[in-house]
Amino acid sequence: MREDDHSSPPKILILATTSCAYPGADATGQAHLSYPTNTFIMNVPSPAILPEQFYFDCYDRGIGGIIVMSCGVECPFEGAYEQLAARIDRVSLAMRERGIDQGRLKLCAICTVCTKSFVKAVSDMNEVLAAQEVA
Amino acid sequence: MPQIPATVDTLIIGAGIAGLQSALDLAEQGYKVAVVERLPTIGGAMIGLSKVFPTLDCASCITTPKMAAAAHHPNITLLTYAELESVEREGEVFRAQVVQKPRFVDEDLCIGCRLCEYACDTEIPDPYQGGYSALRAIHIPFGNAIPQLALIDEERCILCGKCVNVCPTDAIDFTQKPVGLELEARTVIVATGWKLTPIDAKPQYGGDQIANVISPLQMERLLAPHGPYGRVLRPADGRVPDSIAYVQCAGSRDATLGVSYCSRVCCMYAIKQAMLLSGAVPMADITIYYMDIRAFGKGYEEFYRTAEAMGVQFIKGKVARISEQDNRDLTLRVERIDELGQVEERHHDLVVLSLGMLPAYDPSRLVPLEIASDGFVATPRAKEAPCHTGVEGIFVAGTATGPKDIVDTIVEAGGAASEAARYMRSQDQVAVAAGSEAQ
Amino acid sequence: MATRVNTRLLPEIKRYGAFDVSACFNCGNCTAVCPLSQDNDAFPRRMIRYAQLGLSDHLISNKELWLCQHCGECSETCPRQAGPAEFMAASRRYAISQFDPSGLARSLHLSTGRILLIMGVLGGIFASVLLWKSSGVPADSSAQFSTATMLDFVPFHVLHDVGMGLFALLGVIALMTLGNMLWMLAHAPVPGGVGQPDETPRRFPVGTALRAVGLTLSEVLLHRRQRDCDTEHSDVAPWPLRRWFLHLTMLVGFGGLAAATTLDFLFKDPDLHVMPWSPIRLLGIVSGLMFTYGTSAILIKRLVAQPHPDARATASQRYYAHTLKSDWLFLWLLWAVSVTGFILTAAIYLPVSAAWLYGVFLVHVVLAMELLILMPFTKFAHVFYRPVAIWYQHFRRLRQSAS
Amino acid sequence: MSESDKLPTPTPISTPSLTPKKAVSVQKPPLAAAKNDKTSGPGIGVYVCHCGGNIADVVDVKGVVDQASGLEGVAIARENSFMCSDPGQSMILEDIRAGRVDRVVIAACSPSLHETTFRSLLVRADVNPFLVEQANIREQCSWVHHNHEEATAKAATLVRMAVGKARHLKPLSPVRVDAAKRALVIGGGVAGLRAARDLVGLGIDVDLVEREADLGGFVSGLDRLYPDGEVAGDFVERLVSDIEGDPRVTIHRSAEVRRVGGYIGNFTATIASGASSADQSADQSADQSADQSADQSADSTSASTSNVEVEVEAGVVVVATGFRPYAPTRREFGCGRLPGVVTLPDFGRMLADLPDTASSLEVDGRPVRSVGFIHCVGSRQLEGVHKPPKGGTLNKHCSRVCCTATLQTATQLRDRFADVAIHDFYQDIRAYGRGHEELYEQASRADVIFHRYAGDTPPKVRKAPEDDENGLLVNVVDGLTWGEELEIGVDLLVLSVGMTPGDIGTIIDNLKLATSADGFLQEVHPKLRPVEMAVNGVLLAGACQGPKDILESCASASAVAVKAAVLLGKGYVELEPYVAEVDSARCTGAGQCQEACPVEGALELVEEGGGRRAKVNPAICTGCGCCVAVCPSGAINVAGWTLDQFASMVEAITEGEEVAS
Repeated sequence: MREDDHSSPPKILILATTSCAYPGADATGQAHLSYPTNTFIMNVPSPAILPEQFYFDCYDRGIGGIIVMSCGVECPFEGAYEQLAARIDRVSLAMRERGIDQGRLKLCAICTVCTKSFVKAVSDMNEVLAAQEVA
Repeated sequence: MPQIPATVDTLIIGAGIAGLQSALDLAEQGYKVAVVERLPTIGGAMIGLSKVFPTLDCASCITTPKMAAAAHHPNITLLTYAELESVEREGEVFRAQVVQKPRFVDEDLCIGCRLCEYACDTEIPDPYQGGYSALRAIHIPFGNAIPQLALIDEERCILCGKCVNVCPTDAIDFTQKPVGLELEARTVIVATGWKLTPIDAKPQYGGDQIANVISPLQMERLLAPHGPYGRVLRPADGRVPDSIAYVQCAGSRDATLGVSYCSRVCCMYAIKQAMLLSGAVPMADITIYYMDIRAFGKGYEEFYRTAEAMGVQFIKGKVARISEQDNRDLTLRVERIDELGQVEERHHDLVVLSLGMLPAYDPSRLVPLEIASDGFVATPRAKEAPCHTGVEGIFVAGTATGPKDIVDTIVEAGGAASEAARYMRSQDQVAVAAGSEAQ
Repeated sequence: MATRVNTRLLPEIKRYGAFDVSACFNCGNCTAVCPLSQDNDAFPRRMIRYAQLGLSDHLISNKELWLCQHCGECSETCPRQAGPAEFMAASRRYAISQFDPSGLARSLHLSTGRILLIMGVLGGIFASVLLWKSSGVPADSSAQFSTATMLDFVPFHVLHDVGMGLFALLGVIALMTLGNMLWMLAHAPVPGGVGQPDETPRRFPVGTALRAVGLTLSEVLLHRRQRDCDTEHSDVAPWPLRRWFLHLTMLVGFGGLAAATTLDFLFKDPDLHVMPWSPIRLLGIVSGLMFTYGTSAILIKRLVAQPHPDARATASQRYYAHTLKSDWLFLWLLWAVSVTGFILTAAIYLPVSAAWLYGVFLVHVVLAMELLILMPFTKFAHVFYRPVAIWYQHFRRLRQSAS
Repeated sequence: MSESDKLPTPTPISTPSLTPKKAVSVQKPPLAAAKNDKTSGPGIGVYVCHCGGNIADVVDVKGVVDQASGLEGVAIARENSFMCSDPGQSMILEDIRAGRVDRVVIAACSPSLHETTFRSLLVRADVNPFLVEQANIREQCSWVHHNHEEATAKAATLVRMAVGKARHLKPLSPVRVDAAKRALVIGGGVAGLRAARDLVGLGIDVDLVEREADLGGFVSGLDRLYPDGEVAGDFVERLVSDIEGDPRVTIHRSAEVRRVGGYIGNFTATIASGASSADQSADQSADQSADQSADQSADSTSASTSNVEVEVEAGVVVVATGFRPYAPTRREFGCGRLPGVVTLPDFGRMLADLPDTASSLEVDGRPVRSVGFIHCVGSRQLEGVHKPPKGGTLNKHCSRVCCTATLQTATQLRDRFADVAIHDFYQDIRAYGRGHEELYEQASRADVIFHRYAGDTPPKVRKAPEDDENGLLVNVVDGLTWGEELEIGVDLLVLSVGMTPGDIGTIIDNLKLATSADGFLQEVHPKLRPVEMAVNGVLLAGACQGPKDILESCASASAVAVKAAVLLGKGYVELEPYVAEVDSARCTGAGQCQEACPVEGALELVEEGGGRRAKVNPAICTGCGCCVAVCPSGAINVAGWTLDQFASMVEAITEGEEVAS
């Protein structure tokens, strides 16, 4: 771990789609790549299921950052990705209004073999969170 | 004794991954299946592997669910530790004689608690661990064996009776005798599998003479999470190897061994083990001496390239001779075909002979079918019916027809089940037609 | 400049006995298993590759062709059973044919009919010359058979003149073929240029050459390489029957006989009857016995072995399966010369007198002449080529280690 | 229905319905439903797996078990070295049977591996199979983290999340869909033919669709087949005669699948058949040439000649669309630019067309004295050496069949022309199968001369000077000849072209199929489910999955048939129950859900109980949850993925935070 202080780093919630990002995270494990332990992956068939309020609840409860790892345009659920993308945009705008750093929410596409992108998404979010802590 | 039905739809010989897959595919359609396995556990060769190429999934993780599914399927009867004596055709059906070998442990009473094993003082080499560690004379073959029943090694048990004293269910019975069973089946699937080329087949390689020249299955165990040493060490002196060599075609493509065919899996398992080794022993150099790299399956070529990129060294040239030095390192003599064709003596401290696949045994002794000149079951219409033995009602799955990797084995096992089911349906059709005519 | 490939050589080499070499899939086992193949002096695969690609000059110019002692280890372990050892033997026959511009060697190797014809014609000529000059079988058939009576039968000066003539001819032919070989050796291509001697030296390194001669002589006389071969051999016979020992008896015997004959020629009064223990005669007798033993044993080994080309046959079985007629010719000639010589020597010192002994004498002389004159054209030619190749290897290595 | 349905079959078969869309039912949870409906059962059992050392080497399993046993709702927490193994499973089974637990959390590997294992375990225990939740502490914990303490803490949190979710688990029952005992087989090549024959043999009727007028696919254009040298035409004829005239197989020739949709048990496809085979084949070839430049699809409007459209229904779709042989560019070995450079299939046809009496081969009027074969053309391509086609990717894969096919062709050439010089340029000879190595040896013994080139230095080909004895010169840096550059004169150069994915864009798009990195269709798992696609009811036969030879295509086609028989044998199919559910009591009929629903017909507003209420068709609903997110009254949830569950998982993650703050 990079963090050297005794307090644990902010937690990252990863919403990983069942057909792409969750297997992508599995593939990252199978490749025995390494990333920090402050990451909690939640399997979601499609993140389009989660209402806007869900994200705010998460921040309220102390989640540091949320990475929505979807299938992108490869989404097996017809039309769901477009709705998700629109929702994330709205949440992001609302975050600015509420004074929450927009960097704490990230939408990206992770495929079943995107092991490097997975690790990068995690480390990017950690950088955002670390910068915020310092600030 | 489990309840054995006298009549089944299909008798499957061999409970390796092929036999199990065929059994599941038939049982799921409602056919009654009996699987006869000579070893005390199902799972075949695959359960002994560490990880499998090209996905690097753990082999147990793929085998155990199929084993469990077969073991619990209402339409499947498993006869483990049972020797098939003969299969004879009788009109439309086959009659099989099977001998249940004595475990000296009552199968109905044993709960697999292993107390007997802990009490037993007599150690025997563990074949499942490549002979590198020990089992007790009474034991359950290994952790995820199915069924979880203890058995006594008749040869080596000293009859001290300690197990009898600790067994909570009084399951131990030294008086057990072999029991003959008779089974009637409409179809037979031969899934008798393979065995490794004997390690001493080529005297120039010193297999069986030199401790640090090992078989690939021994390496599988060294690499497995539950291996004999828990890590990769040289058997001769327990040193961590710095330089490991794979000698390809050590048991195949060699007329002097009587095996001129390609064993099909050795290139890939060597590459896979090389990859796993570069994780397990990161400082070690790994060299693969090959004639042709046969990475032909889906994703295999890509896997090979990855290994190359990871630093595994590939040297073209058939190793001709291996000799042991005083410090138990090994000298390999090879022509550097990929360089100037010069002769080189190269030093390594552990050598894996990439041995090939031979038929496990000759099933034609028991079952009325043909064996081809390569020793495997003949498939006269191999192109369109690779699972057909040419004998009505007898089908064949997996490596009984020649070397094969797990993917191809599982697909062909489905094919054999398909052939068997189709055959039984057409029999039914004839029977119905005859019935309606009679009316 | 790329090397142009042609595929016509391989069938030609096969005619010289390399029946299975096409099966070679270039795995390199033969080269690596060979106890004599070392570093860049690597064979047989390199030669096989030259043959596959049709590079005749590359093939015959390689000293490695002659470094092989045909122990059979490569053939025994060849995964495709391509017979690399037999290929090497065939290539040596081919090389002998190529070094000989007359075409005689090729005929001898490839055609039984021609062998008989050539033997017959040569034998006829020699016999006619001898008989023409002969004063006939001594009238008194009860006279003790001796050197003197033999030389009455064919006068010494005839033998001397014909012999010297043949030696001169042999010398010319040998120099020519050997010259061919040496020229090719010196220009042999070396894979990747490794170990290639740096440009022709301004001054020939005489010292190095002589040291190489010394090494070669000791090696040849001790049969070191053949003994290396035998230790690897899977069918090991008791030492008096091992291939290297028999070959050594033949070599020493032949050399002794040649020396004794030459010394006789030079220093002995032809009419003088010498006792068996006189030094030169003793040398001759001992050498003759060795030679007879060697040739007979080898011949018998070959005759009793069941030729078998397949895998898991013993090395010698495979070896003998591919013996050509020309090899048999050479062996039988050697044997016949040694046995007739043995009979004649015995007759000189035993109280015998028989007319047929003069016939034996005639046969002996004719066959010996044929053996001599055919030397550069048969397997016998390895007597020059092999030591030259070994010398060249030593010479190169000495120069390399010096530089 | 055909008479086969009257036959005694091993399982009871209900009469298949051909009006599938209405025959959907969601069953009452069949197993232990009453007991598990209430949240206060005996409690949750947590089972933590060592996975040998895979988990236990990094994670303190005992520690995780200890923490788990203190969690709310947890009755028991245990460990085992292999939870998936029989002893592991038996442990869970006993706890359930003894009434100690009624829902289960497994902390082990990824659910992708063993979810089904544990579900069926619950079925054996007479518990609803959906009352299990997995915590992925291997792929997403022990394999990616190395610090023992942190990994253990994370594993404990993952278990806490799973327990949080498990507290809200409800028994679910599969959506049961009546299934048509029919299969749509797309592709009439070897795999399709063989699949059709096996399917009817197992009691499943078949619609077989073939683009060309003749059946047999790629193989029908070949000369002889390895390893036995059988004439390809005879082989294809045998396969065709197996199904031709069989009333249970409807063959659609010169036909294309325009649209295919639906779901397992109830696929529908629109098949367009051409007016006449001659027209159609012209159209086909035009299509094919167009393929190479632009994106094509079978339902392009250009195909106006196809005038007959039929709708068929099928319980499963078997994709047997095969492959497309690699088309070398003009830059590659002078193909199409130099005379005498042909592909292996072309050369096969040349040999097939040659009269038996022909004493020599000729190219452009000159006799062929020397033939070269180059392996791996369009296969095993390397970054930086080969150029991908426009918009395409490199073919990095090995095409598996070309080595043996080349060797077979070379020996056949030798049989017919004893004097032709034959050269073979290869990287690795991959004669892996039964009888293949023998062909390799046969070719060697027939004096085929092999030259080994490295992947990054392929042979170079140029026209020979006029006075040369051969028409073409090949230069190769030969790995068998210590890297020397050799020049080889040939008159005919045969390129052993590889296999590339076929043009099945329509089918991929319609059925939303996954492809692997090599562009071929991707099975669910190469060993666990090798002939199934992730889309339920879509099966894979033959080379559309990746290069395969005839034997392997036939084996996979047979395996497909048996899988179809397993799926459709009962006459109905059970689908995963993850579909939207409406709580009618809370639904206000606001209608946002219908606006959000992306799937036509999956969610409708109906009059019910005096007001508008949302109603879901569970057979069509994909469970995407778009409706859930927009429902103002929280009346819709996707079964098995409820918002409550997500919320309590987040709670579980942040539990420590709250304690800390």
